[in-house]
Parts: sequence; C-alpha cells; structure tokens
Amino acid sequence: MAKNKKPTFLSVFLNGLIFENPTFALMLGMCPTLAITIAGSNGLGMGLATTAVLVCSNLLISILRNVIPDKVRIPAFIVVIASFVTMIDLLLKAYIPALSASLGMYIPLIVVNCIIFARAESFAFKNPPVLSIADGLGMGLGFTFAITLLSCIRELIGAGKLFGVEVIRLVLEAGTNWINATFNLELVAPVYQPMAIMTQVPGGFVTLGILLILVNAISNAAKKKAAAKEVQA
Amino acid sequence: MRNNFAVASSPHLRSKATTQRIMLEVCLALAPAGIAGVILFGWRAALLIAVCVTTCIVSELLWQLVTRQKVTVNDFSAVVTGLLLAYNLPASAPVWMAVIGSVLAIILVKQLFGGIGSNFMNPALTARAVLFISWSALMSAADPAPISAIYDPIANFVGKLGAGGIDVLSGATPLNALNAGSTEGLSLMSLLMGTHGGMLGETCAIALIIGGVYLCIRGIADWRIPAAFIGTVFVCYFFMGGAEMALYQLLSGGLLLGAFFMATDYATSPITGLGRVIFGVGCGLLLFVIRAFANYPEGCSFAILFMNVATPMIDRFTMPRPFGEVKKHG
Amino acid sequence: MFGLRMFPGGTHPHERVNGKSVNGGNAIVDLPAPARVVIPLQQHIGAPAKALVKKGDAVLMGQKIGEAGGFVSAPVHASVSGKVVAVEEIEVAGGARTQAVVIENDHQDAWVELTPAAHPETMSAAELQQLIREAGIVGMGGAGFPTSVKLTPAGDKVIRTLVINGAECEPYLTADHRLMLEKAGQIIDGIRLIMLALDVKRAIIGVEKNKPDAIEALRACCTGVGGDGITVMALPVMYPQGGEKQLVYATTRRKVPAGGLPIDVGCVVCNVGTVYAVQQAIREGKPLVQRVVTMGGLVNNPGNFMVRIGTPVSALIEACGGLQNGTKMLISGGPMMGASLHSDEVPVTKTTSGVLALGDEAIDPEENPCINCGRCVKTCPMQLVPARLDLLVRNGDFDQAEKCGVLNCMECGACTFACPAKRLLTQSCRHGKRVISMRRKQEAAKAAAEKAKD
Amino acid sequence: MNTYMTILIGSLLVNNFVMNKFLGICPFLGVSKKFDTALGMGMAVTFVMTAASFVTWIVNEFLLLPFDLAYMQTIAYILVIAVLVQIVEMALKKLSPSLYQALGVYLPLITTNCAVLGVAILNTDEGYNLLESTFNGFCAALGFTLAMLLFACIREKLSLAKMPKWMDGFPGALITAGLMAIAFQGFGGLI
Repeated sequence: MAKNKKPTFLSVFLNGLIFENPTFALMLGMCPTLAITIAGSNGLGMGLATTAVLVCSNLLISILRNVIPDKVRIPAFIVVIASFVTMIDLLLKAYIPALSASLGMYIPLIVVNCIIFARAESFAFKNPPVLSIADGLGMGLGFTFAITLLSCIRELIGAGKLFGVEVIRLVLEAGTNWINATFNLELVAPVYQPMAIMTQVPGGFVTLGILLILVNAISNAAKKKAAAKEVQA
Repeated sequence: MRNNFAVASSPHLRSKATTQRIMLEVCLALAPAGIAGVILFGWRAALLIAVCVTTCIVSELLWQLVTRQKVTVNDFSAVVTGLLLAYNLPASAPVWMAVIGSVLAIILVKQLFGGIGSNFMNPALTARAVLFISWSALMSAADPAPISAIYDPIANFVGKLGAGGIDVLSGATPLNALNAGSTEGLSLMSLLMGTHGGMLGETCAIALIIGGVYLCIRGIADWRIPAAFIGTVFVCYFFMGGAEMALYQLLSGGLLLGAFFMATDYATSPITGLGRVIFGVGCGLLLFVIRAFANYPEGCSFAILFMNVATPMIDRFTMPRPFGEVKKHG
Repeated sequence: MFGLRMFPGGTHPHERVNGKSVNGGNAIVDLPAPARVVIPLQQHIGAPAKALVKKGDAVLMGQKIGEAGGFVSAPVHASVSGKVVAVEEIEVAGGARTQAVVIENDHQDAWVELTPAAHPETMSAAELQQLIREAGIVGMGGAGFPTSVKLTPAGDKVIRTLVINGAECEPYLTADHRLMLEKAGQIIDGIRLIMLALDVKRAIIGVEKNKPDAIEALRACCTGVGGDGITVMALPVMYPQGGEKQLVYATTRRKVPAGGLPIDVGCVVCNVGTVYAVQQAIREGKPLVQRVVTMGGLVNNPGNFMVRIGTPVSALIEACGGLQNGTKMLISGGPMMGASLHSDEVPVTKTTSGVLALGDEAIDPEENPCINCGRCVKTCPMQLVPARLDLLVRNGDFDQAEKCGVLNCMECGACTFACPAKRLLTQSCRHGKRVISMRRKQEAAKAAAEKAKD
Repeated sequence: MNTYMTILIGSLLVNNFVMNKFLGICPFLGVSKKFDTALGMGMAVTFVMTAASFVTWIVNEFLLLPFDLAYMQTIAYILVIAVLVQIVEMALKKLSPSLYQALGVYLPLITTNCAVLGVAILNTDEGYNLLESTFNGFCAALGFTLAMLLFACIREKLSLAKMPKWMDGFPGALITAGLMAIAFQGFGGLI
C-alpha cells in the first residue's frame, strides 16, 4: 500500500500501529507483553511508558545517526535507551508509585525490550527525525494497543474486572434486576467465579496464542480479499 | 485366468487390536471406580460423569465438523477423557465447571495439537489442573454432595463396612491429615472401600486396583508405569514414615487413579519400556516431593503433568539401539 | 517359554488364522506338470541368468537353459522336457518384470543325463560348492540368495556353525514342516553335505516347537544316520523366528552386527528346503527344477504340492479345487512378508514357499492416527521404533530416519501387524529404505562422475 | 546450605524464569525449534548469566552503592552485560574455537535477553551476597535451559504431528508453552 509512495509521517505511523504491529506482526517484546498484562491499567501504563522511551530514543538516535560510528552503534543505542528508561523509571516512581510498584522490575527491563532496540537499529538509524518520531509513535501505540487488549481480556476473565471495575458483577446484577422488574420475579443474581488461571502464567501464554490465531485469521482473510480485488481489477 | 487381484505391500495380516477396542477396554476398566463413586457420592457423581462424557464427545464432534476433519468420536477416546476428568472432580463440583473442563480438555489440549495421539499433555489432567488453579475452593473435596435417598441404603451399607460410617464422607481428603503426619481417624478398610473424602472417582482403592490390574493383564497399560510409580512413592514414604505411613499414602488421594489410568495414557508417556520406567519413577518422586513439601496436598496430577512435559525428552534419550548395533563409546 | 531361547520383540500372527486354513497335516502331493511352464531367468538375488536357448529349441528336463550372469547369480534349468516356444518378458511376484523361457511340455519328463556324485565324502569343499552352484540352488526360504555364494567364505571370515532354518514362522505355510517330516533323512544327509562343503563341525536346526513331529523325525534321523555335530533345537513360537538374525541369536546366542551378515559371527544360515535341494543335487545329480509349495487360504482343498518351477499359480489353484468366493488377494509367500500377485498367471519360482488366497482380512484397513501405544516398539525384532520411523519417513526427514536406524528394518511386518491404529509402518520403513538407498546410489554416481572429471 | 537449596529449587523449578517470571521469552520461543540449537542457547545463557551475576554484584557493591549511584543501576548493568558478552565472545574465539563454533551465534542475542538483566536486578533486590548471587544466576540459567530443552523436545515431536495449519509458528508455540506452564504450577509453594 505504502510501498510505492514516499514514506510520509502518516504512512509510517499507521505502518507501526497496524500493518507491522510489534506484537501481532513482528512478535517483538514478548516478555512484558506476557508478564504484566494481568490488568488493563498495567497494560496501558507499560505501553505508554514504552512508547515514551521509544519515541525519545528514536528521535535522539535519528538525530545522532550521522555522528555515531557504525562500529559502536550497539553500545551507543544501549546507553541512549538505558538513559531514557532510567528517566521514565524515576518519573513513574515519583508520580505514579502505584503503577511503578505493580510493574516492578519490568520497567527497568524496558531496556531489553527488543522493540526499542529493533526500531533503533532498523529504522531510526536510517531515517530522518520526523519519520523516526512517527515510527516510534506508531510502534509504541501499536504495542500499547496490543498489550492493553491482552490485559483487558485477561483481567475480564481472570478477575471479572476492567481497569479495576467489577464489570461482570455489575452487568449480572443489572441484568437480574431488569429481569426481576420486568417479569416480576425475585431471582438472585448469579455470582461470577473468576477464572484465576487467566491472570497467571499459563493464561498469559494461551491467551496471546489464541489472540494471535484470530489476528492471523483476520489478516489472512483481508489479504485474500485484497488479492481477489486485484484479480478483479 | 483372473487378473484383478488386489495388490498391496506386505504384511497382509493384521491383529485384532484397534484403537477403538483399546479405548473401550479402558472404559470398561474405569467402570468399577465410577460405580463406586456413584454409590459413595450419590446422584451428583452420576450427573458429573454424564456431563463430562457428553461434553467431551460433543465438543470433539463439533470441532471436527467445524474444522472439516474426519470425525473420530467413534474411537471412544473422548469418552475416556470425559470419564477421567469426571473422576478427578469432587462430587460437589458445579456442572458448569465440568463443562468448561471438558471443553478445555478436548479443544485446547487435544484437538489444537492434532487430535488423538498428538497431544503432549494428558487432556483430562490438564483440564483438572486448570480448574484447580482457577477455582481451588470449588475443587477441594471438603464439601461432598448430599447423598440422595435412592442411594442411601447402599451407601450406608458400604459406609458401615468402613470405619466411621457415612460421616467420614464429609471430611476432607485423608491426605490433609496424613501430610500433617497423623493417621488418626483413618483405617485401611475405609481407604480400600473409599468411604472417605476425595474426588469422586479416586476414593475407592479396590475398584481402581481391579480396573488397573485388568488393564495391565490385558497388556493395554504397560505395567512398568504403575509399578515404577507406586513403587517409588512407597519407597519414599517408607523411608520417611515407615511401612504403615507408606501404605496409607498409597491408598489416599489420586495416586492409584493417576498411576493406573492417567500416567499410562499412551500419547503422553514414553514409547519405550526403559522410558516408561524412568517416567514412572519420575512421577513417583515428584508426587512425593509435591505431597510432602509443596502447597498442594495432592501432587498426583501435577507430577504426571510435569512428566508429560518431560516425555519427549525421555523418548529422545531412551531410543533403543537397533538389534546388533554396537555401542559407539566405551 | 522363558526357558527357551528368545530374540527380543516378536509377535503372534497365528492368532488371525483360523483352524480350517492351517493345513499342517496335508502330505506333499506331486502336482502334475502343466502344459507349459514359464521359467523366469531371474529367480534369485544378483545378476539375471543369461538364456542359453532360443525359440524352437528342444530341451530335456533338467537341462540348463540359463547360465549364471555373474558371481552372485545362479543358473536356471528346464523343469519339463519339450520345446521352447518363447523367450519373453513377463511379470513375476512383486510386480517386477524379467525375461523368461516358455517351454511347451511334451509330457515325456525325459531327464538329461544325470551325474550323481559317487563319493561326496571324498570331494573337496570347492568341488561340492561347484556342484551346488551348477544345480542352480538359491535360498528357498524366500530371499533367493545364491547358496553357493553363501557357502564360499569371503576373505578371512571363519565359519564355525551351520544354522538350519526350519522355523517356518509365517502363518499358513507348512511346506517346510511337511518337508522336514517326510524327507527328514534327506535333510540330515544334506546338512552333512553342506557341513563338508563348509568344513564345519557343528550344525543346529532351529524348529519352532509347534512342530513336535518334525522335531521328532529330525532327531530320529540325526542319531540313526550318524549325524555327528547336528543338533535339533526347539524354539519358541514367535514371529519372526525364521529371520536370519533372530534365528542365529536364538540358536547360538550371537548377535549379528547391525548391517552385517550371519557370517560376521561365524554362522551360515540355510533353509531346510535349500538343504533338501542340495542333497538332491549332490546325491542324485538333479538340478533345482521343483519345490514344495503350500497352497492355502480361501481354496477348497488346501495342501502341499511338489511343483515344477515355472508352473502358473492358476494350475496350483485348480489342483486345490479352485478359489472360494470372497478371494480378494493372491499372495506369493507368507502373509507377513509375501508379495501380492496381480494375476494368477504368475509362475512359481525357486523362492515361492507358498501361495495364499486371502479375503477381506488382507485388504489394508483405513489408517488412523498413531496413539503412541508402543506395540510396534515391543514387537520389533530389530529393536527399532517403527512409529517414529513412520512419521519421519512421511515427513520426508530421511536423514533422521536413517539416524534412527531405518536401514536395519528387515520388513518382517510385525509392527504393521501389531498396530492398533492400522498404520502402514512396515510399508513406510520400506519406502524410507528405498529412498535412502536410491540417494546413496545417486551420490555414489555423482562422486564417480566428479572423479572421472578430475 | 539451606539458602542454597532454596535458591536451587526456587530458581530451577518454582520461580522458573520462563515458566513463572516471563523472562527470556524471546529466545525461548525463537530458538527452540531444534534440540541442538536450544542446547547451544541454553549453554551460552548459562555462561553469561553466571558471569553477569558475579560482575554486576561487584559493580553494585563497589561502584554504585559507595558513590550513591543506585539510580544508575539499569544503565550500569546493561553496559556491564553488553561488555561482558563482548569479552566472552572474544575470549571464546581465542581460547576455545570449538565452543565458540557451538555458542558463537547465540552470544550477540544474549545482550537483549531480559533474563540476564533480570537476574542481575533480582539479585540486587533480594540482597544476595556475592556467592548467592552467582549461584542464583547459575540456577536461574539452568532453569531457563531446562525449560528450553523440554520445550524444544516437545516442539520436535509436535513438528511430526498433524497440527492445524494455523497453529504453526508462534501461536502453537505460545499455547504449548502455556500448557507447559500449567505443569510447572505444581511446584508452587515448594519453598
């Protein structure tokens, strides 16, 4: 789609967000994707923190791309990324201590999140700053979207909540009340028994696996459709 | 002159054994334990068994229809899975849990990996573990179902053969007491007859032994696995607490059910004799470690599951040398 | 049973043969020579024989009509007297095509001049080997390896024991059983002659213990005629007891090395049928022109027949009163390792130990997924893991299959027989072996071509 | 002695890096298709993690803490690890070419293996001493290798099975890992 055209801010951004989504298409950054996605807020927080680091590191590396010698680029990337991660870490500790506590050691581990490294190596080091920001934003938000989605699924089934709100209980109660009111019954609302394994390790692996199957199915269907269209044209 | 004879590659003779027959015989061997469960725990046990078996069959059928595969429900493997899962539930388990467990066992553990023979973990056990981790309170056997009036006389009769009569049924699995180091309130007779708390198919040791020995004698289950498994557990507990303790441990919890029926699951145990011995010993050691030191009072399912995971590795390292092949090193 | 000597693995295919089809009691009957015989020039392993006759030639019974085409080869003789009507290509058991001499029978049964050895005891080993070679004798158990080659020890290999295969482990087949019973004296005599040709002092006859009468008959002859050094050993009934390596292990407790031959552990294995042919060749001067064939399965009167080489299978079926309804398959050999016949015009050869008519039970049932039960591992006499080899071959991973020992497979069929999922395990292994040996040949050819370039 | 037993069981089974802490997932999923590559990766990781635990403890104790630079922990550790991997790579090349042949390809990947940085941070958080840190690094790496080898064997077996096509690659690997993790749950509370 964007292959033949010159890359623009928007095309690069969308590429990261959708077509080359770091989680679903590139399979990068699996550790945080699986480890912290037990609550929607965790996913969102981790995603935004990673986005921030990604945008900053992409920008800086893109600016410095003609200064950094090719041979020492890897250590240079590491220093740049680690500095930003440290900043974010300290900022979170100071201003959102609850999130910082629940993400724990996975914040410093953003350093070794391969998304950031991979984008620095394969995009920011070769492209101008504006495009690099677009790439960072797109990739970061794509990652945020993916892990927030995963978090929400796991939180909903595993704890019956969404972003800490007991959604299922509320829905069940409201539904029962409505039925009771409409049909003049006195039913007791069923109690949702959260499936705790979803918030544990096996749940993480399996949910992501099933999500990937679905995403692949959708993208394959889309590709087939596109191919069919091309044939028609 | 006749020119139309069928042509095929040798051999031209086949044994009578079929997958279907094997699975049917496993069902048959499982029957005594199920009947005992129904007698001991009442109609809820029968209900759970029916629900599990039906759900397993239906989910396998639907899955194979939806994914347009050959329908193989007639091989009875789904029935075996359903029975085993039901036997691993407390009689008090809610029906929806049985349904979820059965669907997970068939779809997630078995069919996603290619169906019968391709799964690397025992479907029933994995499903049980998922239920156990998710809803541990509902999965503990502390609260057995009320015994319905229909079965009361029989249950009473069986109960009186045991030590404490029917009241024992309301107790938790004997492992809780055993692991705390006491055999108080337990008798070997009650353990054998199954008149104590536990999962609905695991309490009656006699029924399990009858079924298990039948499987071993018929050559359907390899005797090496239960022998190595039970033997290892016995030895471990013998050195820990003496012969009596060891005997009580053998007859309590899911050990017999696991050793005879679940550890011997073909797809998830090694294919060679040596591998099967290693597998059995590994199960026994892990069961001992988990029962004695870990959170869960019942280590059987996790011990077998872990050895399931290790099975491909065991298979890899126990490949027999072809007849006449000389050892290359040493 | 554990007291008896056993090889690892094995199975019991007899369980599928109902009593009616077992014709152990039927004595050997001479089958009248047919109006025309078709004698393939390749009835053995090795180079095909070269035709010595052409269309129109008159031949006598026992006349050499094809001479050995190389060291590993065997001559072919006319099994009737009469006129050569054609030398043409025909199809033999297993579907291979080969040249064959077609002879119109004049029903005279006029023998060529026979030259029996007067005093074989005084002859040298080499002279005896030459007699056996000229008689066109090959392994009659089914493999068809030229016997004279087997009896000529290569290099520094020392032969200590002659092992005689009287196991007859294939279900249905009783040809060897009857032969041992009716020609026990000749067989023991033959064994002594082969012992002379090999210059060995010890011979062991391995017989499955479900043939007590044959064991008895052989033992009686051993002591009577002075068969020093000959032992008759009762072996457990277990398929494939008649496999070369299994038999050597069961009788001598020696393991033939993987990829090796019995001679590597100082043994030579001969079938009882071969021994009988050797005895006939040396004592009577008769070349190999007939053999005992079991006709069994879905025929009205199953039995054992002394059949001229080259007789079409249809003549044999006719002698048994025809096929029963429901016959789906014709097998040359036993049901476990025999080749299926497309047509009943295929001739009986030196290696045809039996012809079986089988019904629906012989048609391959539908395959199911492997359930990992391990029955194939338990039965494999070569201690392989057929289920794994099957998967590897089907996935095209021949290198891994070779590493797992697929080349050791002797295609005995025990795994396929035992498999409850009805998988074609032996067939997979056979395919794997074929592909691997083809690749090796290609590689060798390539290497040779490159060498030639340099 | 008890501490070490706890560390051994804890890091090997109970808190297995892959099966319980989600550390080192990328190599776990990426290089586990064949047993041999999994073994190579496992050995390389074991080597680096043990060494990294040792060195980062020294860096923390004698550099970061005395100069009040604890907030520089992340940067310091990751640099130490990167340098360490480089040194190990060069040393292996010189000292044992055969080992380098076996492990060389995996070494560059290890810098961004979060298990290495993870174990360093964990050691600091737990307040282990030098020996405990090193031992913990070694055990955690062994746990990683164990999980990896088990997984590789399962994948080799599954590659011969008739899995649905859409289970190929990552989805299948993830679900397989998920089921494996269930088995590892049984060790909960062992220490």
